[in-house]
Amino acid sequence: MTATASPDLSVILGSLSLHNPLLAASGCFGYGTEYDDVADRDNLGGFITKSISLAPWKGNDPPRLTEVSPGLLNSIGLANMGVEKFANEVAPQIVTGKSKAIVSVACKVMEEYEEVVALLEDVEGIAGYELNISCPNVKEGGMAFCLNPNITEELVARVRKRTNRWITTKLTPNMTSVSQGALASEAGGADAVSLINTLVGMAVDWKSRRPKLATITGGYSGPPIKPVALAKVWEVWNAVKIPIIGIGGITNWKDVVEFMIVGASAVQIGTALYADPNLPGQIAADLREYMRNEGVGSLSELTGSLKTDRGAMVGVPA
Amino acid sequence: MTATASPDLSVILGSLSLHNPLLAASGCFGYGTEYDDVADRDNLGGFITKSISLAPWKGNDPPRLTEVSPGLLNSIGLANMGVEKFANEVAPQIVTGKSKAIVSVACKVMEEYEEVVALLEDVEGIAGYELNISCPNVKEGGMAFCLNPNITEELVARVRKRTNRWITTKLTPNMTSVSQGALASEAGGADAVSLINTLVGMAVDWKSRRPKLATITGGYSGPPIKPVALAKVWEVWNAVKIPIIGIGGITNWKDVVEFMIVGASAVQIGTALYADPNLPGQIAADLREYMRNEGVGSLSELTGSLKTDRGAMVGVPA
Amino acid sequence: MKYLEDAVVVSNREIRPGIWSMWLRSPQICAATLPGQFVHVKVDASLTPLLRRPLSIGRVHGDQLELVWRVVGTGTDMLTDVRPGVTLNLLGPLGQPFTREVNASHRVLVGGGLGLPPLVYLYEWFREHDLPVTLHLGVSGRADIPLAEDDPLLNEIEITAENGEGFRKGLVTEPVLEQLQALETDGSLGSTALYSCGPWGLVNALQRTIPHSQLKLAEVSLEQQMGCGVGVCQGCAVIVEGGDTPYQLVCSDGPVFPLAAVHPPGVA
Amino acid sequence: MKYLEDAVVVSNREIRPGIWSMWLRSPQICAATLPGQFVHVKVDASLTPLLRRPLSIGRVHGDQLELVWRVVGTGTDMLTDVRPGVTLNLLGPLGQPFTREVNASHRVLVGGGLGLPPLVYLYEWFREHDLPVTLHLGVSGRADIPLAEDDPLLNEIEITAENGEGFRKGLVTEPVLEQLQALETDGSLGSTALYSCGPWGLVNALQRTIPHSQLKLAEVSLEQQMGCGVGVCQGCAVIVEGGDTPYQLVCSDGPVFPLAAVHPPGVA
Ligand SMILES: Cc1cc2nc3c(=O)[nH]c(=O)nc-3n(C[C@H](O)[C@H](O)[C@H](O)COP(=O)(O)OP(=O)(O)OC[C@H]3O[C@@H](n4cnc5c(N)ncnc54)[C@H](O)[C@@H]3O)c2cc1C
Ligand SMILES: Cc1cc2nc3c(=O)[nH]c(=O)nc-3n(C[C@H](O)[C@H](O)[C@H](O)COP(=O)(O)OP(=O)(O)OC[C@H]3O[C@@H](n4cnc5c(N)ncnc54)[C@H](O)[C@@H]3O)c2cc1C
Ligand SMILES: Cc1cc2nc3c(=O)[nH]c(=O)nc-3n(C[C@H](O)[C@H](O)[C@H](O)COP(=O)(O)O)c2cc1C
Ligand SMILES: Cc1cc2nc3c(=O)[nH]c(=O)nc-3n(C[C@H](O)[C@H](O)[C@H](O)COP(=O)(O)O)c2cc1C
Ligand code: FES
Ligand code: FES
Repeated sequence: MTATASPDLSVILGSLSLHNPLLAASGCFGYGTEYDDVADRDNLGGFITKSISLAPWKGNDPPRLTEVSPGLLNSIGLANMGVEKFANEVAPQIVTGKSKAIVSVACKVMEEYEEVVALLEDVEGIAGYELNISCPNVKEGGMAFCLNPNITEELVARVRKRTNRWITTKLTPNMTSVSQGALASEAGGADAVSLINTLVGMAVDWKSRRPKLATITGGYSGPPIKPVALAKVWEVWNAVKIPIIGIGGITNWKDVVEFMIVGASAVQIGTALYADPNLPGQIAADLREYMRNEGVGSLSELTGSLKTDRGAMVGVPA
Repeated sequence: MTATASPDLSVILGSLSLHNPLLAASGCFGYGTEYDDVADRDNLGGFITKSISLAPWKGNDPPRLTEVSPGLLNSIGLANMGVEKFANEVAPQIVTGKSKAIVSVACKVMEEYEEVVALLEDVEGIAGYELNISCPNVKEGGMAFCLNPNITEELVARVRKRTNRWITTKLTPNMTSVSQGALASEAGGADAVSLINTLVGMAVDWKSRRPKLATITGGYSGPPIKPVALAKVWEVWNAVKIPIIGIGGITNWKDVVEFMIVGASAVQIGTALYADPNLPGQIAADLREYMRNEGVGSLSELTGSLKTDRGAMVGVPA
Repeated sequence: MKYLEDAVVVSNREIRPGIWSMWLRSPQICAATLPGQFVHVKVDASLTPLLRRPLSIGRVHGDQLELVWRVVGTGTDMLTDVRPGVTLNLLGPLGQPFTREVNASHRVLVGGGLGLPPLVYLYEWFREHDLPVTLHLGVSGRADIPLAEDDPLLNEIEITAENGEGFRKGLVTEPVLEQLQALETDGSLGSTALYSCGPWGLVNALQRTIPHSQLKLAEVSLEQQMGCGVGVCQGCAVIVEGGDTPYQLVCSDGPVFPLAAVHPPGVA
Repeated sequence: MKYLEDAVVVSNREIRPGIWSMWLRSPQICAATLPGQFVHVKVDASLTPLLRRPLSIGRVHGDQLELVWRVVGTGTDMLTDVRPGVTLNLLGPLGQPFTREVNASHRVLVGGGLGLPPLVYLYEWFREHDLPVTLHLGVSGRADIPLAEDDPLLNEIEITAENGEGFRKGLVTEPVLEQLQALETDGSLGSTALYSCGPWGLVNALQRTIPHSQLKLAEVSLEQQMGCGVGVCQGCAVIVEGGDTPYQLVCSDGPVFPLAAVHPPGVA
């Protein structure tokens, strides 16, 4: 399954370089080791851990998942082991290998973000942090941080003071202007922005008249959200200068190329990993073939390469 | 194809009563007569015309449509014949029959909404107006009216002064809080709110690196947006007292029942009509069978009947 | 009058690699249609594909009509799995037909690749009415001809292939221009009607090279992504000069337009 | 050790109306698995269904394993179309197996409907190890028995059917309680292990009626909607007493849990 090493798939996101543009999305790759038996972590340029909070979080009541073909609704509620256990027991195992370990951090108040990052600074080898300020499934904190650009900027700035490591902010599509969130992140000193987190969605059982998730609404992910995600990445590409990590419904190499064309420098793969934990290896191989076939010298030339000149836009031939 | 008349499917939305809860969505049923050859308009409780502006609008450059399986992206840009031609040539033909004709109005400035409505007041038989303040595909006006609740309220209030007819406002999901838009509509004097209009989305051709729509982004509709629409209807149900018309991805009777359970008093069917203009007749028949099978006496008892008591929420049996 | 008709599939076969021909029994649509119109096909009862797919009505024989298509994506691929005996739901006949110029001295039909089917219908219509007609087809090679190897039409029409392969070698515009020149020489150009359908390259070449203004009529049939197929969604706009707006709808104003008036999308 | 294995389908047949049995050759998973574990099945290469579907590992014979399922939705329906010879991608073995109590004096297995397959595997495991075991199955009628009519097990296990239909008539809890009473009488209740899998109704009835505290062990295998199947997504939580949080994960902490500790979802 391991792809041949040429052409080179590496990309650079400011101070972070990745051997390929494929990252596992937070919440879809656990703490980093769970898939080790069945998938080579090194097929990933990097991975974002499940979001880590200060204290352990138990998450929301079940049921927490429901399929809405061909997408997924979840209401996990950031269930996680907390930073202490993560830093001591898990982190040392995930900072080995070619694949960069990026820790997602999610908290209820600003100070906790600083504290969690401060604690993680002691773990060698962590490549950076993704500040999850966009989870729709928790009552306190979560998405609220992202909806207010002033808070976003302050939070990023405060974390920036605690670390020299690479920081990206994970943004929500559930707001009027995601580019405000991106601009605020940039102003606060983020090295990159990650988008999109899940869309707020809902499913109901017509017969029992009950919601399919205990929290009633949840986060919508998977292939159906790709068109929304592409539009958000394009919007943010036109607003900020820092690199963008595209997320939402990616299932194959074409999706990756599309996200890069509209402005992403790298991408994250989420829900699709549950179906195939080996997908990144497959996509990396396919991307190499694409580069050979299309004569693409470096993936970075794709980023933001959308052709928008109307003159030559021919839809369908007659 | 015409369903038997019992059980009764009628619903009441304030001053508007419909013989069934199925409306054709604006932009998906033309001006009302185009499908007459192949589908009985009376199978609909009512229909919303293509949005009408003061002057005729030419719409956006082609290509204007692209399928993103199993959804649709459009960038029509409210191409329409303008109110004068509509009022003189079309309106008289559509105000006959059981199916209520509701005229969608979309303009670039507030005064034009008032003017269009004033002109339509002269056409007898129009059952009401849907104020489209949520189109993502026009540069001026469109969605901008909806994004600012103060403007929404003022606009509705101004139109309210011009007519005693039933008014609904069509809201966008592309904002942080759709319930603000709904509350503003209610405060302005709307009789109902319609949601959702399309989500902003985008599609790209990986090979040519061109957007698939000339306007780059467009409006996303069809089955993939249903989970988002259900969540928005539920949110608004918890915010306002006026009736809600649920829209987004409806393709069968179960979808209709689900929208009603989360708070809708009626629904609109959009994109699915292109595949099957006879769908409303089929759904009406299926709803009757559902009512018989489940012992539902009146569809209105479905509205907002979601059971949210955790105690009895059993996900899957072991 | 348009119909929503459950047409029974009579036959479905691959006539060239990736090119299929299907005959369907569709009495209402067959009775109502004219050359240049199309049907909007519900490929499958499921949500994939979500939209119908527009296909030109090819030959019409009695209560049966022919659809000929190239497999280019999901919808056209799924159609290859359809077996005789099942029904496909057709919406049609849709669109404005070609102007059937009965008073012309000659009719020149120019098809490129999969642009052929509606012209075959038009060709047979003129033949049935004993009106002089020439049908030119341009392809890159034999594998692109949307007619089966055993189709009698294959020897009746003028085929030009870029690769030769036993046909006249070159571009289809060449024999067309030759014919128009001959018609000019014998003074009948002004009473000649030209009908075309094919890729933009061909349409554009015809626009540039033929003596439009001297012809009695020059029409082209266009394609565009479609939603409704009946003028409801405004989705199938193309840029055509001479209307109230820069745009016209392929499904209801077209698909047939004056050749000189059409613009490729995005080149307004 | 978990594997992602392309297992070759050996057979696939409908053993009762809507209930199917499939045997697959899956050497790695067969070598690694124990009773109570499950596989996460990639039903189709397409995006429908998006997620894998969890199915208990039923019997394991050599390098072949059996899956038995009831058609309840898209995924289980698509599995009925799979023909011998093709491969299905399995992720497994997953989850914590039943505690295989070798030191008990007796083992009472209680399955309800489609809860049977993992217990059949456990039953055969105990039989192979010559350990005394009784397998009770509760169904509403013959049509619900997840064993084929020609399956030798059918005459070996204790079946209770609500409709009778030639079996003991009633609820499966009745013979189970009788057996436990008999075991109590002969003084071996404290060395008896109970294993169960079935609908919440059955689980709850067992929780209410059996003398938990006097048994050596009482376990239940649970179901829950699953994403990853390996503890990554936190999606398959159920409410189980005795952990750090009110929740445990069916895929990795379970599916086997102490019978007394589990709560139906939503009834915390
Ligand atoms: C009036 C008319 C007549 C046509 N007649 C024929 C014919 O006789 N034979 C034939 O082979 N093809 C014909 N086409 C083109 C045919 O409709 C497309 O090839 C087909 O819709 C592609 O569908 P797909 O699902 O296979 O491709 P996909 O790529 O999966 O289609 C994606 C989307 O693009 C649209 N689309 C893609 N290509 C075209 C196109 N060229 N024109 C319009 N929509 C397109 C589809 O409808 C769909 O919405 C005609 C088109 C029109 C408008
Ligand atoms: C550990 C485990 C072992 C199982 N073993 C068996 C078995 O041996 N035989 C058998 O018939 N069934 C078994 N099930 C249940 C089986 O997984 C579901 O019936 C199946 O996933 C339904 O899929 P569907 O696409 O047909 O239904 P759909 O209704 O289309 O499924 C929709 C969604 O709900 C989920 N889902 C629905 N019902 C269940 C359920 N009961 N448990 C978990 N997820 C569910 C599906 O995974 C999917 O995400 C098991 C479940 C678990 C968790
Ligand atoms: C079950 C589940 C759990 C998730 N948990 C997190 C999380 O802890 N932190 C986070 O930032 N995003 C989380 N996400 C969001 C994903 O990282 C990603 O943004 C989203 O799923 C869209 O990508 P996809 O369509 O590829 O899945 C989660 C998504 C899913 C489906
Ligand atoms: C091609 C197209 C054109 C539309 N035009 C309008 C319009 O003119 N006015 C309006 O309010 N909504 C318009 N809509 C939005 C629909 O009315 C509806 O809100 C949306 O499509 C979601 O419903 P659906 O998923 O059932 O299609 C249009 C939608 C489509 C697909
Ligand atoms: S396809 Fe809808 S207007 Fe032409
Ligand atoms: S299914 Fe993902 S944690 Fe259990």
